[in-house]
Amino acid sequence: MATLDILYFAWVREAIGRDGETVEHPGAEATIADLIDSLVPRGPGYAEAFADRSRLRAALDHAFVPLETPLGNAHELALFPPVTGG
Amino acid sequence: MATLDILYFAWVREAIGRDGETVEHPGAEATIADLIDSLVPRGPGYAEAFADRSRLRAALDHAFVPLETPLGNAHELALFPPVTGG
Amino acid sequence: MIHIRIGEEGFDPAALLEPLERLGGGAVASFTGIVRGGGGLVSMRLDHYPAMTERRIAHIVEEARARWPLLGVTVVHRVGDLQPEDRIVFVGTASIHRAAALESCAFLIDWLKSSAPFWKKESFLDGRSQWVEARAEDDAARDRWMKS
Amino acid sequence: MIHIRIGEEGFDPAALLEPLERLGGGAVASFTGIVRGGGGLVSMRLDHYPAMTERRIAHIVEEARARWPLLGVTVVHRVGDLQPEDRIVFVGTASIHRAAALESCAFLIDWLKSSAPFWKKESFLDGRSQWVEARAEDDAARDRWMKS
Repeated sequence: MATLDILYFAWVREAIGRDGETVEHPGAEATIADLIDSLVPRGPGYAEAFADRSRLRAALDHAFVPLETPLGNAHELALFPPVTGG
Repeated sequence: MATLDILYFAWVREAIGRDGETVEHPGAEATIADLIDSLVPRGPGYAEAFADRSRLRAALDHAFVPLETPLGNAHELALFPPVTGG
Repeated sequence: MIHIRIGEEGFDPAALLEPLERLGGGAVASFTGIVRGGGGLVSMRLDHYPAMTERRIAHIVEEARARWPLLGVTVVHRVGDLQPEDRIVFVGTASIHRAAALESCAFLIDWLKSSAPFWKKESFLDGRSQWVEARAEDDAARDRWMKS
Repeated sequence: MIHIRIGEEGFDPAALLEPLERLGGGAVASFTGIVRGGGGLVSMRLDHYPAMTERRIAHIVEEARARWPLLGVTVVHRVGDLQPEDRIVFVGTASIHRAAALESCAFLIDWLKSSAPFWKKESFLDGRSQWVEARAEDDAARDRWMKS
């Protein structure tokens, strides 16, 4: 069974209360947004973290991508707010 | 009698063989180019330094100006090649 | 010469500039970002995405080297806990052309601000703490490099 | 903070950067120019027009402060005899905005190159020596600041 590692950063991590987790890979055609929908029922922290999708960004196997991107064969998905480095 | 201090820099100084000199002020309406013409007979170094006016630059009382500028009441004229700082 | 370092340790711009100065290019530009105090800020925490950060920065550095004739690039970014006055980021570039050094330095810091996976959380005197919001002007600063 | 120094002594960028970093702006940019070797260059002599140089640089610095919100500007220019690898010029700027620090630094070095009364004479291994010719691209670099 294929799995997908999910990582959370910044306030996404704080709301969910964990750095990340491994889930069953929902298939290549499922989008990141689909996956997020499937995570929401896991608890109030998820619902809070994912409430405003416009403030959410994603990276798939270390490349920034839009939430509408299909997961494909990716192994690692990261969910986080817009970056604020430097 | 009003005087004008003239300063030479870089290869203008080397050709003329001196850092500068003080001359009788030729009057407010004389231009820098007029003054240069009057200096040429002073010796071969002057003729060499002033041979190619397109390579000559001037500052009048510490402000860069074109050679066609009248001397006005200036006290100090500097003649030099285009600058090459930094 | 490419030198990229992400870590919790502080850094010394002088020690970072010296190798760039020795590359024989004649032109060295640098930018140093420092944690600004004020507004009751007492500390800042910098999160990052370790597996992605260095890779992403290496990619940006390659992009800079493709655009400008660079002899050296140094990028240092602190993560972890920082105080006001602490240096947080350093970008240094060396070239034989001053414009290449200066422009690539600006390009790299614009990208770091808008496109590297760092997140800042500020803590204040009154106990409040909050994640810094991304600024549209940082995206605009990055995007101006796409026009040319 | 404005610091302008023209002189024969060498300088240390680290010592020049530190006061700029302490101004609380958060953004410090710098440019260092170094004498390039190669082509058999053994030494360089820098002439300048002392009564005009500092005045002219002070004027350029005021112009930069009028254009950008700067907390500090440092300009150091060596004159006299220099060798390859010697630092010749340093421009450092501090601001609360990184773009202001970087752009004003580029502006100042462009002006120094094209509009400050310095002249370089290069001496070569074979005994030859010659005054450096002005470059049209330096004037172009200066002039691009007039458009905005």
